[in-house]
Amino acid sequence: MSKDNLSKKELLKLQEKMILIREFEEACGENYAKGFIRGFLHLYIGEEAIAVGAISSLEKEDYVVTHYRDHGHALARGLSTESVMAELFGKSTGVSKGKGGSMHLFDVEKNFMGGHAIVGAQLPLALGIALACKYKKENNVVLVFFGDGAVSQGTFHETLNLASLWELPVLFFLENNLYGMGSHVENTRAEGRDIYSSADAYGIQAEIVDGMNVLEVLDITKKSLESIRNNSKPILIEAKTFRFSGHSMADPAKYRSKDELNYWLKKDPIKSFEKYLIGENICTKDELKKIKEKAINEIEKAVDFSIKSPEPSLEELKKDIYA
Amino acid sequence: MSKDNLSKKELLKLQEKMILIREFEEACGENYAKGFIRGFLHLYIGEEAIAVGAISSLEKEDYVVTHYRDHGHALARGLSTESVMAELFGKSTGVSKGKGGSMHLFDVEKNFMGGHAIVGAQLPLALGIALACKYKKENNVVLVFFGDGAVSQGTFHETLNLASLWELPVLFFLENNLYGMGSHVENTRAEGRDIYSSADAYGIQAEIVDGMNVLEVLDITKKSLESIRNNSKPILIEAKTFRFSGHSMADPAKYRSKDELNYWLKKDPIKSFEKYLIGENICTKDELKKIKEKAINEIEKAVDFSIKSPEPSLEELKKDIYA
Amino acid sequence: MTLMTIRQSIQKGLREALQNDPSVFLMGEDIGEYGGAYAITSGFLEEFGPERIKDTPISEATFIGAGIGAASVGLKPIVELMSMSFSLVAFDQIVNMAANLRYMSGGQISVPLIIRAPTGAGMQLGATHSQSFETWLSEVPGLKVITFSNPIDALGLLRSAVKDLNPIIIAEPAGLYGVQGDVPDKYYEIPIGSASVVKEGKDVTFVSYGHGIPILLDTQEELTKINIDAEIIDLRTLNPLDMLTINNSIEKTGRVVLLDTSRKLGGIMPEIVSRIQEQSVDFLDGPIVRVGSENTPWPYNRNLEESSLPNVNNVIESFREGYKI
Amino acid sequence: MTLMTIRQSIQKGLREALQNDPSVFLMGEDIGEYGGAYAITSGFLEEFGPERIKDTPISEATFIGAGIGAASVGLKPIVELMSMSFSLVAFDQIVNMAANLRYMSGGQISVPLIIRAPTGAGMQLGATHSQSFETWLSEVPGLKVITFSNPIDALGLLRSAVKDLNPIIIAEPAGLYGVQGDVPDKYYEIPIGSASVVKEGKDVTFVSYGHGIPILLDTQEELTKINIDAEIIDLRTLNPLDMLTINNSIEKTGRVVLLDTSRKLGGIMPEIVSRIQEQSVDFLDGPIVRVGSENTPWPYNRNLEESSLPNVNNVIESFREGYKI
Ligand SMILES: Cc1ncc(C[n+]2csc(CCOP(=O)(O)OP(=O)(O)O)c2C)c(N)n1
Ligand SMILES: Cc1ncc(C[n+]2csc(CCOP(=O)(O)OP(=O)(O)O)c2C)c(N)n1
Ligand SMILES: [Mg+2]
Ligand SMILES: [Mg+2]
Repeated sequence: MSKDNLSKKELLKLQEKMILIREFEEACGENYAKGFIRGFLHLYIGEEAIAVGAISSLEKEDYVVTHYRDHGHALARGLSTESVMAELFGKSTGVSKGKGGSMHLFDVEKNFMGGHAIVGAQLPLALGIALACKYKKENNVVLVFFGDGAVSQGTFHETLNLASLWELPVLFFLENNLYGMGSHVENTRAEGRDIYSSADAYGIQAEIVDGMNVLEVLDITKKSLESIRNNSKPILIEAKTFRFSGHSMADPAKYRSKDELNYWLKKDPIKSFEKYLIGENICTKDELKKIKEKAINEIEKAVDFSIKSPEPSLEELKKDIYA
Repeated sequence: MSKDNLSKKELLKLQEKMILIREFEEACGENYAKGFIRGFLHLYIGEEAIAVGAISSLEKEDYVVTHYRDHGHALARGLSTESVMAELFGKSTGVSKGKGGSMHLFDVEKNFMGGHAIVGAQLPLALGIALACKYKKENNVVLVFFGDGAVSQGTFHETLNLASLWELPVLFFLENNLYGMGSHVENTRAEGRDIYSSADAYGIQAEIVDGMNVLEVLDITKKSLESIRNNSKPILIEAKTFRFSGHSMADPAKYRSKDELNYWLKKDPIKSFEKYLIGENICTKDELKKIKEKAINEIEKAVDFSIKSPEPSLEELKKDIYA
Repeated sequence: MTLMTIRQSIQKGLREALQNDPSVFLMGEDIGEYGGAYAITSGFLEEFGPERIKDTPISEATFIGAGIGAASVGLKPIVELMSMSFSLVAFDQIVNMAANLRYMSGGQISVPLIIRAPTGAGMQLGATHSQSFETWLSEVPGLKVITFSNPIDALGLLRSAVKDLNPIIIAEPAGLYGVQGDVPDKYYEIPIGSASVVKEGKDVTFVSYGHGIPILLDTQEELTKINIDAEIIDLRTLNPLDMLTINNSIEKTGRVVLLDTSRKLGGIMPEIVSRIQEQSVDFLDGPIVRVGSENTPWPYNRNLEESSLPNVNNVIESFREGYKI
Repeated sequence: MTLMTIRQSIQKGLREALQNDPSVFLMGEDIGEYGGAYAITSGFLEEFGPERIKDTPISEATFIGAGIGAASVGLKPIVELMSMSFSLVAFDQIVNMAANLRYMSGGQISVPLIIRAPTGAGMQLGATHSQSFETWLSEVPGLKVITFSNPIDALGLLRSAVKDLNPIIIAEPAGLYGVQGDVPDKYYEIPIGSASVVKEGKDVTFVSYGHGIPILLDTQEELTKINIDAEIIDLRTLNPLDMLTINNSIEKTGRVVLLDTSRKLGGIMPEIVSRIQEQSVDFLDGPIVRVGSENTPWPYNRNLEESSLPNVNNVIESFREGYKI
């Protein structure tokens, strides 16, 4: 995709979102170290181009479903940094009232249907939402994210089969960051690191994309969404990417070589898009600096908001179990 | 495969086994109607060429694992008609002491490892046995049968991936009889009725074979076993077949047209092999008649044995729970 | 009143739901042309079409998960599991997803999903096919679990389930589909969470559900011969438990026997024992008697299975032994 | 004696098993290079090689099923589940296969499989990651379920499990891996099925397991201040239950409090209530007191989670209320 298709504003918006996510995640790391955020925390640093590129292409009525590494998707979908950060702080102002935590973010108003922490469990859920879209004759698409690790679960197979068999509007978005925890995809998958061709077995069209390039992600997602809306047939996109930090805060990521990390750090989606924006004279360094400052500012406010927000009242423990 | 590879004795043995299974199943149906056999009963009539062709190629040390439609596999593996029939009668002389019933046949001495009634559940078990073979550096193969319906289970996907990833000696034998209960495979599988190409997604070599032709089944199984023994890489064989009766005794099979049934009845594996044997002057009608009589005789004895066998003592209820 | 079987009353309830509410659809293995393994949905495909009577492959985890997803955005899926024994392959979806979504989302999501499944032993199906996992599911906060032993309750509970916004498990006693009863023609509902006094009595409280109720009815009749007047309570809902009805009865009778055909150890009855023990034990003149099937996998053999399943004699003996009568 | 943590004692037991028995191998997600999510198998890959320390993809149903298969032909697989919460995706293999194979085959097959999994709440992991399904598994005939609260028991039970020919679930309290204790250098075993009296006392019997034991130890100390001398029983095995130890203690103390940190309603304690009620209730001077966590999904928020988890005060209050002390 060339910049011609997008206005300067649109292009900068992409960078702005990626930076916002990056800064958000950095702040999460810090606040985890400080003990404000607890439980399991999985950062999205390095993968920002995927959430931003893919989700920016959606309509408001489309649905997003994802796994536990979900902050990036949530922010890209427009959940406020305050409500997400407050959730990680476990505060009553959190998007799930502090009950869900990092792995279980939801915002139904934004059709953001979680944040699911059992590997592969979100796939059937996404299928069912797509089934509902078709049943209700809405022309919405369900965009569901999952990792290379999730491909090992039976639900991957069952869901792809059903999505294809029933011709449901699902966009399967595989974030192949090469590792599921400490396991390299070549040690978990018989056919190695390129996964998209698995979709053949279900008659599902599949694409592969550079997950470090936001414009490419955007482009392929747009095309795929259009196709899905027209034919109501699922599509699978595999994005190659890398998480720059460990699986969770507990993981020093010793199983990866420095060389490998450096190789991917060079592809940093934010830095490379910055290079592109400046190289193509779309904006100045100064403009980008301002974007970053704005992001830092916003995140600071979100952290502040989260610190000041009240804890949920103890009665909340027994609420929200039954409708 | 031509008859040249096999002696007359060997050829007749195949027919003998197929007839034995057929007669056994007919007798099961009768004794179900009489109330001697109860619970769920799934007959193998029409599919005899698969069990006989595939299992005849095994060594004694190889393992067989199968699903609930298991009488054919059990008999082909050499379990006695008496002990299997007695099991269906729930008698103490049954191969599982009357505790397992039709769907749960086991004979550990014959490396016949069940008889599993949860669709797809036998696949991981077979994988584990193969893992043990490799671990112990035995050169044995695990032959596991499953239906087209089982392909819809997540365990199919997980097991094929692991078998290939770990290079385990498994021969996956798919009995594609086109239906899982009343569901045609084209209504359960996105990619339609030819399933074997699914194995591509796992880098598993796959073959397709006419499941109504015992020599072809035998041939492809032999070649596959040889390959697996040499390379310790799994192979998948899909056999096209048809069950001539309903899914279970409760099923009148109204979902199938008469035309479809007739089409397959013409391919009756026993009749067509009979035609072949006589056409090629391998044996006479009379010889075959004797084989059939012998089978009928044996089955009658098995039924008689089962009727006369004692019920398990009531203490058996609480035995065999823990080792 | 119309005389009908439990099977027919379930059919009536499902048909009503499909007719009245376009967001209701049915999904499950062979529920369409085949009409369902227990013929519950026989004829439904012709009547409502394939969009609303949705056949599925043998992918329980995923079609139940899909039911959860569809429910989470406002549909009302009624999913049939061919057997409660097969729920295990979908347990993660039921327990971790259906039950938890509302809580984890801080109340944003409702999952108005119904999962129906035949349950129970007694048909010589062996260890893998005779299990009653509804008692486990009844321990899961976020789920409701209902069951029944007659067509009136079956229809009334199903109607309530269809209106409920929570994930509901309907454990249908497979051996009772043919049980008949007079069902009111006028619309009624049976509220979820209410046990029923199937028969009033003053000497002992019998508590059971599903397959246990016919046994208790026979037991009660037998006991009249020795002038014991038993009260019979059908739980009808396993979660939430209606302890009030049980406690009131115990207060009256001073004796209690709990019968579970699916299990003696574990299951739902120990929880009821515990609550009686906490709430109404002082009214009892003796122990809280449990009667149930043996703690073994289910055998195929008929005699063995029968000897495991509790019967009238077991109930009477345990009662008389417990209360020295 | 050597001072070590529970983590170290499990490592010792696993290492021993691997060294002594070539049929033992370990299998699980990231147990190799990564060393396991809770660092139990750290260094094992280097020591024993990839054949015996087998990393798996995230395919729990299948690698547990593979463990069952390998066990059924004479190997001794020790499978690590990253969390008991993930057991649900493999529940069919554990409950329908591992537990039933022996019975269904008329005793022909043994499944000497061990499944180890960290369990329990208290680490703010939220509803999907804090569950304790070992109590369900403890209801399954054919399975044995063990757990522990100190390194001595952890090692002794693991040794017994390694020798046992049955499928065994080891529920490892995730919050206790760091608990230290002096472990005998001389070889010993702790038999499966035996509870232990962690501390003798004469006034009340406290029963719990896993995460509950440290709470009871603190409670007991606190109670000495009001001259109450509590006896503490650590169940150690959830199936088969050692009722003898519990009954003997009740006979002595006349009072009993059951503590389950994983759940108040349901779980293992109602079964124990029922058996006490059947076996030793006459010795009690008051009710069988249950203390447990609230009947809700597990929340992420720390305060909420803490307010759900039972603590010393809850135990003392419930005890004093129940026994009017
Ligand atoms: C069923 C299940 N098994 C194991 C886990 C533990 N676990 C959480 S994330 C993860 C790795 C997933 O990797 P991948 O799908 O590639 O996503 P990534 O973390 O790389 O984004 C594992 C094993 C889990 N949450 N659920
Ligand atoms: C998990 C599970 N779901 C459903 C069933 C019920 N069931 C038993 S056999 C069967 C059909 C299986 O079809 P297929 O695998 O094609 O084997 P076939 O009967 O044709 O030999 C079904 C749905 C089951 N036993 N297990
Ligand atoms: Mg990954
Ligand atoms: Mg089939």
